Amino acid sequence: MSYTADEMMTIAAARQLRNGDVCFVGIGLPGAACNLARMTHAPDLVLIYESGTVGTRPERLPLSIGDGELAQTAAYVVSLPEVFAYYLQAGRVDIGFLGAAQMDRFGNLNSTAIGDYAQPHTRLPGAGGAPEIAAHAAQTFVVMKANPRSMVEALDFRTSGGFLEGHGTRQTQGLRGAGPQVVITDIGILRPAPGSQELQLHEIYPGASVEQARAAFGWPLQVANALQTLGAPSARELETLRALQRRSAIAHLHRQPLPLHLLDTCP
Amino acid sequence: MSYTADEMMTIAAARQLRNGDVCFVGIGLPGAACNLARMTHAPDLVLIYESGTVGTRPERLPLSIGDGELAQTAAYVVSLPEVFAYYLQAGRVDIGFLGAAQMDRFGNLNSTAIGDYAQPHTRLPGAGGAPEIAAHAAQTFVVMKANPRSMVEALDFRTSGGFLEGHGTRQTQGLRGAGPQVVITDIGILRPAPGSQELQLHEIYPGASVEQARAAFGWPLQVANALQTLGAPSARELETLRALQRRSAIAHLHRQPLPLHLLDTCP
Amino acid sequence: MTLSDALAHHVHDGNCVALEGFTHLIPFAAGHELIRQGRRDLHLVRMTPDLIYDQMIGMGCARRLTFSWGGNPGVGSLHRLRDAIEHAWPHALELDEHSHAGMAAAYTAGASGLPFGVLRGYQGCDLPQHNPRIASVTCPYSGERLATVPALRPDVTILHAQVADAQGNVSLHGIVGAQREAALAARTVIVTVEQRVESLPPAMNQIVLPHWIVNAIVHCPLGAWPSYAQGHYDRDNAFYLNWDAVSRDRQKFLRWMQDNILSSANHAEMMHRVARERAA
Amino acid sequence: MTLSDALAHHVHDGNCVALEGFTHLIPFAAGHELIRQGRRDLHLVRMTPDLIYDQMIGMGCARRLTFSWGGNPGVGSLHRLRDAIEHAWPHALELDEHSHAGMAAAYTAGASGLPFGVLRGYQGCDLPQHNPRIASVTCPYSGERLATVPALRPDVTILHAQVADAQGNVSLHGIVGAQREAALAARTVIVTVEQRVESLPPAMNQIVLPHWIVNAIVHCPLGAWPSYAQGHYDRDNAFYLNWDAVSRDRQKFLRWMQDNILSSANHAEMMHRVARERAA
Repeated sequence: MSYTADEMMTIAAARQLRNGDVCFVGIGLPGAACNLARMTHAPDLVLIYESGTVGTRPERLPLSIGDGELAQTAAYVVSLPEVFAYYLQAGRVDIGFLGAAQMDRFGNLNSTAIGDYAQPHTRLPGAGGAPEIAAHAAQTFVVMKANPRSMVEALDFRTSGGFLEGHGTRQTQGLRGAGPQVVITDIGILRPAPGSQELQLHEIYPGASVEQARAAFGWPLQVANALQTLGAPSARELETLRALQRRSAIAHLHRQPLPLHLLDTCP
Repeated sequence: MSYTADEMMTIAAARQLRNGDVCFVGIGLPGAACNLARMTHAPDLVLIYESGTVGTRPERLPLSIGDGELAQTAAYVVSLPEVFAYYLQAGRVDIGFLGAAQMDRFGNLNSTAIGDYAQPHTRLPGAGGAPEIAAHAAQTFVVMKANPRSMVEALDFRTSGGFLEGHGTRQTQGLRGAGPQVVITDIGILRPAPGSQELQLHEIYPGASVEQARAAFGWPLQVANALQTLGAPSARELETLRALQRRSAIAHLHRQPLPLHLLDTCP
Repeated sequence: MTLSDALAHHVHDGNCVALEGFTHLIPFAAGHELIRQGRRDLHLVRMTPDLIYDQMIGMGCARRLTFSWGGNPGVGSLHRLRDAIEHAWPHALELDEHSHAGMAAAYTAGASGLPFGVLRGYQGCDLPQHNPRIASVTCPYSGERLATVPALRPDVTILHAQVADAQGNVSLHGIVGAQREAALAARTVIVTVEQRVESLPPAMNQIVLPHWIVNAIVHCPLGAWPSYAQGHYDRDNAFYLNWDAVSRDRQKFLRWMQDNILSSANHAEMMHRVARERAA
Repeated sequence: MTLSDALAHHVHDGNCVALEGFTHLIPFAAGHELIRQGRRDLHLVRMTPDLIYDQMIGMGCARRLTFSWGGNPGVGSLHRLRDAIEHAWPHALELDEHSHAGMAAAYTAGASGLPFGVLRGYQGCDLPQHNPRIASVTCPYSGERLATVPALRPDVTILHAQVADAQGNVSLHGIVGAQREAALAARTVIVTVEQRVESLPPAMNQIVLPHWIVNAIVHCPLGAWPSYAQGHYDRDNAFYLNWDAVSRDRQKFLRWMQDNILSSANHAEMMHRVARERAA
């Protein structure tokens, strides 16, 4: 079966998750990867959405981080203060899943602004849960497409900390989790090098070349000595992902009739 | 109708409450007074038990602060951290109702120990909610029988603050509520004198004398210039109180059969 | 009491106002009515500004924004928010920017009557360099430094909820964000509800706002649309997707606001107008 | 897993152990089993020691007690606790004494992964003079001084709850005290339950402890008796009233413990023994 680079990226991300992991899920690519994993090899993955739904098992991907289906299919729902204090800050999350607009070689992320903070060229949505997910999850996974505008030599703004300046600086700044242990791009997977903690290309997707990868990064990309090639998506992975995305797209685009009859109850 | 001093005290306490007040209720005499008020002149009194039940409307007095009937008849139930932080500390309680083993002339209370703290002659249960009820309720009401062992010149231990040393010292110590505005005893009612904030006898029960009152206090009791005599209990007050106490005593002494059949579900 | 009367009475120009609701139960009808009433200089507070603040900011209601994530969830940018920050249109907007964990701690502190909240937060993050309100304390036991945020104490918190009873007790369920904390932190609380009933069943451990903290309740069905009310109607995801194109252009945005919000006398009329537009 | 096995495996002499439950859902069966197993030098933590800690202290299990109210609710004293404090019988007991608000803040800090809790507390109260663990911080915004308590992080928290599912998720309702915080603050969580079911219904905003924070679940009907389990059985108030006379005298207490707890192999046997005694 043929497949796109985006599909490979989502499937590669899903494969990083082990059955039983407790994942703190952001919206978009992380959500697709987590639910794909749950629907394939990791049925007992515990998904916590930052909207406070715990043990969520949606049939389709939510458009927002707080769609009703997330509450309906959750084991239970807690408040925002509780999900951040009692679950994330308390160290009860195994994997925090993050995306961003910019990443540097140490896995630090920017989702706040391109250009100057006070006078930004492009204002991005901002931090959300990211700084504390990055700090407290036992490890973080980052999912991002790689191109020289996203994989940059220097961030315009550091929204969440990866390995900071590398070489163990993260541990001295009170970031308790192990940081970005896996970065999944549309070309391959990066992992931190021992010692320096600089991210290096560790696995590459079938058909992609190291030259392609180097061209996609804004810094001189290091490549692991034993670079491996990841297996292509299986038919089951692809079919499950496509069915999930089909169900989701139909639901998102559905122009439901407005329930105007509810207005009639008003005096 | 004839009545006891205890009945007069409970009825006098109930009369201090206004319909709509939000009361933080302790166990024992305060609970009896609050529920009597709710069953007579103040049907919309909001009772919060420190066990976290809010808007509770029990038919009988609970033996403990956390009997099941308090949850069953509550508008809703919150956790202990919430009831203390979101309701009491946040200043959302009008009246905190306290009892104690010892009180001094400024309404400071001891429910911790008689004798030295480290080597007490009599160890009492301790603080419970009292220090923060005394600090945060918009005002506190104290209910205590008066005798020279309970109404003392100097406390063995200060568990909760009243007017501290009087003369406005309370306000400088971060106690935000107005303090013990009413102290209901089995002889009469005390209120703080303007300026000194020393408690003085303000209302006396029918049949009691100022001499009796003075003998019941371990300090030279001040008497208000315009000492008033409180009205005797009405028939409705007495009947409601007695019926409430009868229902409660029956329930407390009832030796229910042990539900041993539940053990059969165990493997 | 009508929504118009309640907001005219309780919300004044210059107030600090929180319309809370994390994706769910967002009080859109109330926000629209504040736009109709031409409120100005508001200090708006919300973890996720969402479309309702995009609209209020674009219509010039806001002077300052306290927030932690300003996007169109699952879609992309809030173009009116971006235009205010990037080009000061329709005028400049002061930012008091946090993380979700920081804002959750700030609401919790407000609800608890504490002057500040403590969190292990903002480590490795540049926000504290740009927001002087993010400070720190030292743990008196371990000597660790922890981040602090000042308590949020809105003048007015506005919520939408599923149901209220005759006495004014409000019940909500589903994703509840920091709504309860935002209400308990506020000086004044206004709630729009889908439904009114004579009395609520005993709620045990479910979420209730008691009548004595709520200042006004307005019966306002569909008051959270295009967000949703669990058990009543779903989120109108198509509206959120479509908002991207509407809001991207200043004139198109102003026309949409004129045609749908300003031209409608109230929320019910607006809903009918949107329905006609959608059918066309 | 039997209660005996779970406690033998997870609770060791010298541990800091919290058996929580505010009047409701007090894990009596677990406490009795710890007495049978002869645990020593425990640092016991509970807001309200209640009869279960009176029994454990009287039987010599405890070295230290963190608590905020040590009475027999509605009845009077805990005579075994008093005897330990007043006469060091059966041996001395270190006290770490707080108010309810202080302990609630300490559990919340523990559950939140913070090293300390902040409260407006202990003003005008002598406890801070006797408990050096009650300290203070200065608000970085207002300059106010606020009280602090060190986070509670029990080695083991033991709870009783109404129901658990096959996966190990635990659901509880009614008066819930600080149980959830005590569980989330602990390194190890053991729960006894009235009932086991295959799966719990979606709980929405109700209280659930997820399977991945619970280390052991034991099916133990009547495990909270003589306290109660809302929806299963009522509090045995007569037992609490009667305990005053039993516990007032050392020999009478020891005989009762021997006849009812120590002579019983397990909780079910004890319940039958109590029933026979009551019928006699």
